[in-house]
Amino acid sequence: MTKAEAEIEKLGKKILNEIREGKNPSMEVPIRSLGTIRYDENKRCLVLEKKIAKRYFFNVSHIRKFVQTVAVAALSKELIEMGKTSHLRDVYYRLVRTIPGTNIDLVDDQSETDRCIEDLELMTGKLREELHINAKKSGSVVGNVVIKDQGDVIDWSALGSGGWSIPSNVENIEFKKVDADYVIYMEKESVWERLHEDRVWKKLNCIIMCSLGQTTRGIRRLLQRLNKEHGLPILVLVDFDPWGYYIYSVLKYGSINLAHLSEKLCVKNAKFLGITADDIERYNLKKHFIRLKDRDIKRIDELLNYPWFKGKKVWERQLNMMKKFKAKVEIQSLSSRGLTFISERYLPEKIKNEDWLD
Amino acid sequence: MTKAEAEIEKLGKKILNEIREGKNPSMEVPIRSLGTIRYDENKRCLVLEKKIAKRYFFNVSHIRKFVQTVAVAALSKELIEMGKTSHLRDVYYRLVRTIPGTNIDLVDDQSETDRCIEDLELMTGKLREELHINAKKSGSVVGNVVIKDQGDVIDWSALGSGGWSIPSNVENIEFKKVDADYVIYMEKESVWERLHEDRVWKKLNCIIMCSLGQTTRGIRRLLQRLNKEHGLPILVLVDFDPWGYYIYSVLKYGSINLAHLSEKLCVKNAKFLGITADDIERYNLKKHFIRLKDRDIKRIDELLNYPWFKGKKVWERQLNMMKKFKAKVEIQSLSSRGLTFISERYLPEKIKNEDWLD
Amino acid sequence: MTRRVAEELAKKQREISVAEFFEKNRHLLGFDNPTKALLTVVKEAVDNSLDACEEAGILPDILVSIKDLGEDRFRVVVQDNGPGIVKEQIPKIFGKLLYGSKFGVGKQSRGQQGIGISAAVLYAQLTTGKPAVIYSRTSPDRPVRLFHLRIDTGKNEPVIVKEEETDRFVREHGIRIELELLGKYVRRRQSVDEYVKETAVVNPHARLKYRAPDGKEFVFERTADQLPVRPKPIKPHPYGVELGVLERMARFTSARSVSSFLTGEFCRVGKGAAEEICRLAGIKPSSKPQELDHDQLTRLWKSMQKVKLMKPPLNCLSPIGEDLLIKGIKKEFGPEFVVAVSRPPSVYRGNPFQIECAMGYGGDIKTEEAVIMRFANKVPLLYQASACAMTKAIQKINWSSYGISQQSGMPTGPLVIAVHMASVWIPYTSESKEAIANYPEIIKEIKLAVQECARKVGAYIRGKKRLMEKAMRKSLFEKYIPELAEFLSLITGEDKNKIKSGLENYLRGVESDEGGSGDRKTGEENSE
Amino acid sequence: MTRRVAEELAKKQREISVAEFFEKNRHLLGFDNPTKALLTVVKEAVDNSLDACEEAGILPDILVSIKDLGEDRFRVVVQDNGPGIVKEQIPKIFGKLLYGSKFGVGKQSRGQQGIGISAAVLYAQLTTGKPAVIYSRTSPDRPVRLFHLRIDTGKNEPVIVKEEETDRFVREHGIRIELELLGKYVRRRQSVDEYVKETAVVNPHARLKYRAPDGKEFVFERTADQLPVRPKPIKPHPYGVELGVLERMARFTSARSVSSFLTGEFCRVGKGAAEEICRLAGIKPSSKPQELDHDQLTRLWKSMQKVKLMKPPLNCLSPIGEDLLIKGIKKEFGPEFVVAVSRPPSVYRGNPFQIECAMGYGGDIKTEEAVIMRFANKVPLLYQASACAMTKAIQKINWSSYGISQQSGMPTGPLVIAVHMASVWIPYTSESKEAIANYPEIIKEIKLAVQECARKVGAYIRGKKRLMEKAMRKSLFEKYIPELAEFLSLITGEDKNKIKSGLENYLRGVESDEGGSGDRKTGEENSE
Repeated sequence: MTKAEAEIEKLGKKILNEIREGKNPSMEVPIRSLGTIRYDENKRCLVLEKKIAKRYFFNVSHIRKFVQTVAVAALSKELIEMGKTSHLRDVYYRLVRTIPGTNIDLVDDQSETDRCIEDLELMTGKLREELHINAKKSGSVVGNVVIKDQGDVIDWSALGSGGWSIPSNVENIEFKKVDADYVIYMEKESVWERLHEDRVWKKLNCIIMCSLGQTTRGIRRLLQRLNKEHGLPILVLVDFDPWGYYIYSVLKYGSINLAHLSEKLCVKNAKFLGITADDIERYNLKKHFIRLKDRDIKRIDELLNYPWFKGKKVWERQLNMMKKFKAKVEIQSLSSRGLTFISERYLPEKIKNEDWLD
Repeated sequence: MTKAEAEIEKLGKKILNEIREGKNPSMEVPIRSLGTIRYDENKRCLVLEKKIAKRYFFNVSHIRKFVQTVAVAALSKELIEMGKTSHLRDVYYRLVRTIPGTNIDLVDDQSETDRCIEDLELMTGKLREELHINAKKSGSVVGNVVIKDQGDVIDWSALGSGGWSIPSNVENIEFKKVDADYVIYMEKESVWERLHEDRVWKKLNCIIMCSLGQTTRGIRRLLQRLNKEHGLPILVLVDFDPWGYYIYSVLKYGSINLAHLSEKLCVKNAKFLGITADDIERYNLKKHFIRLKDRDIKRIDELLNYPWFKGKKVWERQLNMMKKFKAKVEIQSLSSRGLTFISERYLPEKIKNEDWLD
Repeated sequence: MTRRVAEELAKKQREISVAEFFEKNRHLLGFDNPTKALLTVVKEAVDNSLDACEEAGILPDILVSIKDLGEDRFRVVVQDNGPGIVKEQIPKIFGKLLYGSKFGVGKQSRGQQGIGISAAVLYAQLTTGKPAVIYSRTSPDRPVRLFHLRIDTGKNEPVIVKEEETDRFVREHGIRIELELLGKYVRRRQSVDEYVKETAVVNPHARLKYRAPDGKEFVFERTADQLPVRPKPIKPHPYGVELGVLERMARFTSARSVSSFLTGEFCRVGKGAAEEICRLAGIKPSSKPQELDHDQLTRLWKSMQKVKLMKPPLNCLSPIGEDLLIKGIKKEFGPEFVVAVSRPPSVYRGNPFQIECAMGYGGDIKTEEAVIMRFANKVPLLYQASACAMTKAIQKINWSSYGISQQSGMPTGPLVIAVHMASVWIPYTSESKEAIANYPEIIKEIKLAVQECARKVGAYIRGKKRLMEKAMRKSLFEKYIPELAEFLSLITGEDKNKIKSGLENYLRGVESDEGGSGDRKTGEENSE
Repeated sequence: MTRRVAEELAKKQREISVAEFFEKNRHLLGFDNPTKALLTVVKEAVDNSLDACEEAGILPDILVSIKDLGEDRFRVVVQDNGPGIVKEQIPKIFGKLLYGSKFGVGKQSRGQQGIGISAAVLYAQLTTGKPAVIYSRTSPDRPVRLFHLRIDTGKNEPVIVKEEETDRFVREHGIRIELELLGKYVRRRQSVDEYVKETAVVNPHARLKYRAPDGKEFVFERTADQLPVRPKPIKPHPYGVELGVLERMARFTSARSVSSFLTGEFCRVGKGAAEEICRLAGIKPSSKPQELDHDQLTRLWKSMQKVKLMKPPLNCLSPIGEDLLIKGIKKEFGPEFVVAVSRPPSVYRGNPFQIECAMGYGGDIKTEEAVIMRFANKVPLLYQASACAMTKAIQKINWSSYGISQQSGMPTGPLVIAVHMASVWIPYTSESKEAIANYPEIIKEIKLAVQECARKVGAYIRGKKRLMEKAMRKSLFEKYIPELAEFLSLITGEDKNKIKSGLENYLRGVESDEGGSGDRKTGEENSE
């Protein structure tokens, strides 16, 4: 029996005992909220303070979550026993159904099961991956790297125009050869195809990796492993807008939802490569301003309050410029200077000059 | 000069001549609407009838689209000259900006440039790929296949848990070895990971391919090539809901937007593998019903009116059952019969019995 | 030149009879259109009958019959068991406008100014040319007097077309009036049907029999066997009198001194108060009131407003009473919950008045919007709801605080609201007596009465909601129990049914012990 | 027992004077509250003055002065240059309700029933006890008569407190009335200020001088030097007469035959028509009208409704006229566009009436909601807008079809709408003359008048909008030209600036030649 399985059984037996004793069945769930999450200056990432909320079965406003959590625990136990993994979405679908004889759906929305899985991670002290539950699969990678995965040896430099498709779980990958100076990680697959078409990874001896939008857990773990195990700096290439800066922020310092896993997911020496306000000045990108919406402006103010940005001149400058411009600039705007400008001028220059933010 | 480039220049010169002659500059755009698109019983796919609308520059309701179309043409010409490709999204970003000295944004939404690119395809008679514009990259594939792409030889059966990441443009892939009996194409990457974890492609000697939701153009072309060039049947595995059936419908018969490209994109002998109403009965999936929303029901009625479904008993039965159930069933619901039920029972049984819809 | 014009104009000047005036201005009296005219005629006759019966201490038994004669003509018959009218008075009461017994006598009654029934006669005559037919009998041992009456509108005087004794009228005493008029019969709200029904609600001591033009017959039996307390007439209260009225009273009084004038012709003025008023006004109490000049009267009037006096006596009012209101609502609407409030009497411009409210909720009431019934001195008000102080007061209330939602100001839901104003003098917005004028004192009292009822209905609704919630909670737990049992069994291997019965036991325990923790929010989990 | 009750009740019966009635029911005459009372007093006096001047063929020159005496007392003075009133008539005209020259004479005038000014006197007396002061001079060579008048409300008769000759009243002829009353002065809408201003708008032939209580003085000079056409009195039209009225007329006529009765006492009935009516009714034209029985009269009345007759003559109406309406709106509001429509006269219930509408748009008008001014026989109506046929008609119109948006039924934007109804008999909803009753015929005519104006205003707004759109279109083209030039240059290699100037040339050509194709939708591209 794995440790995770044992933890789940412990949880189940505690509840069972309460029922036998005629008590209202309960579970203790660590609270994740702005109040219990703080930035740890030493660790340089978000951490979760232990604070417990009791969740009861016989309580109208708890019952739904209570049953959902037990359901997720049962599912996880099954997965572990079978030696299989499953997806967040699978878990949702496994639980999505109408309780027989009622018009109550056990789960309405994936966000509910996602939340229960996080609760279970916290209650059992085990990683989601140890509970055999994976998140989304997304993203591609190329570079002078050879890995071994499930018995296959895969050369990331010989995968044609497509690259290696990053799985949702990268815990079991073995790096055979890592011949690269750093990783450029970007939020857009179209930029990745641009760089790949231009053979940037070859010219600059680096790895290029992309996701679709937000960074998946698999990618975060892959980046962290490349960084921790092979000392590769991670350079982040996103839009000059609050959402791009937020991607960088989560990658480096963690997020509220996963604050309890910061240590395992954060890439503590990720660098922000671009787009910066200075890029906009230097490369004359102002004509490609796209006006920000009110909610974007609000988002900037939230970022300005993040403890790792607050009081840091270099970041406040970026974000305040964004507010001043009231506009965003997308990575692709560099294409207006020429289609391969990003590959041939922008990246080489910036990297050579170590012109990034930290 | 490529043919596509010449076509674009021809378009530009026509407009230029009209300006020189003091005429209102115009272009002739084939109309794509329900009125001009019809199902061709012989070709077994949607085709576009030629009907022209004139688009004028000096016309308040045309001017915006007129300029956008010329802008897209200019960009395409640049790409062709440089020998580079670009993405739909890149094109959008290249054009997104505020006209200097005004508060008019040349483009507000990617749908505008996407539409202009289609217009340009129609006016020049050239494929988008020939205009050097690619769509989204998405999807993964594994199987007993070896390809050559950009000089790399890639073995789809030796790519670990990730698989090959499918690029947006697959025109230049060369198939070296195709040792598979058919392709199972699915809409969900989590199902793909399930099948891959269970080594289904090996056991059933097939290719498994997935996208994220709607099928990209790259995937459609890849499926068509595997089908046409190597005679592989394409088996489609989607949810029992109108959206899943729509994915199959587009793959096989084309869509309104791309009706002019049906010949190049449609997989004419794709089969519908599941989920079917009969699966639901047979595998007792009713308890996993998720109620349909009103817009889903409306969508079913639209599907029932598609000429290739209308009057076809086998399809009407499926869709009417869906209406009767007022519920959908997701592929993942099979997991409730056991995590590997899909790999070990469902797929082998169905394929052995050739239990699919056509 | 102008002189000649002035003389010519002078020749044209003439006195206008009040009958002539109202003939031209019939809408002022509620004869705006045929539908309303039919209702008004019935209403004036029934109001008079109820007043007369109560005045005579007789439990009213009234027949209303409307016959459709075709071509928009109707014959309206109203017959009561009242004291009847002596033959000398019949022509003037029915054939002269502004002739009556109730004007300014300081007593609550349905009719007020001696216009209503003669206006009905005038309208009938105007539209069909037919005279009014009146039967009257004052005692079983007296003959029945029959009159055919017309009104000479130029003079505002009755014309007796026919007068005779008859035996056709069979009741022991009472009045029967027959009028033929142009009208229109409808069944919806603001109809005669509605008027009769609402009248029955607030006059549970009356028996009403109603034959509608379509032949249907409705009988509203008595639910109360006692007559309402007879209202007493009162003298004017000094706070409500106006300077002009005071001057007139002083000029025509028979009192010899200001002091006796004040104590004799006003209520709530004792000797002490009278002297206090005189002192404040700098007038000798012994001066003759008839000789006071304008300045002295002005001072006297101001002092009258300043002196502290008791409120006017309130036995001039005859409210319906909470019990009878509840009975009335119950009988006609069958609600599941009903409540009524009689406010203590209050005063506006020296006129005592009293507000009552009854509210019925749920049961047979199935409306989506609340039904509002307005009554003034036990008479239903069917028109001009939006102009009425009662509607205004209801709209000003924040109904959501009673758990009742509001749409364009009006409360919604299965709700019947009856508001009654009893007063010596109802301040209608027009002589057609359709809406009560918006005096702040009146609106305030209405609000208080309605709010008190609403509070109780609200409490009832909340209680009902609580019960429903409790039941729902239990059923919710029951629905989730098999689920939890199944999942927990998967984790622990324990038998599913054992877990189930353990949970069911707990639920039963909680149910019988409401103090248990299970039924409430026990934890402090953050809600997202 | 009942007999005794009946006798007791009989003793209490009495006649009520109309003055007493209105004293209690003052709200019926527009004295609901102090603010409205002040306005009503001014209005009644000014209306009478205007009527008298026009009757005498004099261009009115009227002074209105209101002095604040403190403690809510006001002295109102209204002085005119009319023909004056002969001394014998003064007491009755000002001291008796329902006494006047205009009642039922079939002629358009502001006053109608001889109630207004005596009600004002009654109200003043009631609230301050002060008598009315009247000066009258009928000619420069006659002395000025001064009266101090009270009303004996119990009898509805004037009481002369003082009567003398004086020289204090300086004008050559006219009336001056002074009343002291409790009131309240406000500056907002529904104020005396507003009344005087609106009166000036529809009486451009009158000069009005107004001294407000705060000391400000406004003079509204004449913009027209001609008196409106004098309305002629008319006899009743057969279509408008009611059966009851016909019966009375037949009984009291001096005509010897039905035929001469019909031709002599009705308008638009010639000999032929009279005989046709008799034939239809089966009555000999030579029968004596006084001897017709009820059935015959009913037949006669029905026949009168059936025979085809000309509409009543319309010279009984005195509309303001489109020109003067336009002048009035221009002068008081300074709009950029103004239009007026006088509808042809129409008839409701046999009464001729005529609707006029004027509409001003933009310019100095800066309102967000349209300002609606309502007039009846040239008198502004300031209260009860929502009950009025004019408001109802305006709300029924679909304003969006004229390019004007609507909020809760009312048109919005910088708009002034004046609606005037001229009629021999204005059907007010109440005697306080605040709103016009909702007769379908009247609403229809109002709608037609307002719609005709709205159409023109709409056309103006559209024209203006078209100009703006044209300018916007041009500017739009100009903004896109450099863009197209740049992209086209990229494709073709042609010089950017050459393309630009080519496009600019085209735009200039289109501009000077509106017939060109560039400015319109030229293609048939599907809009998505």
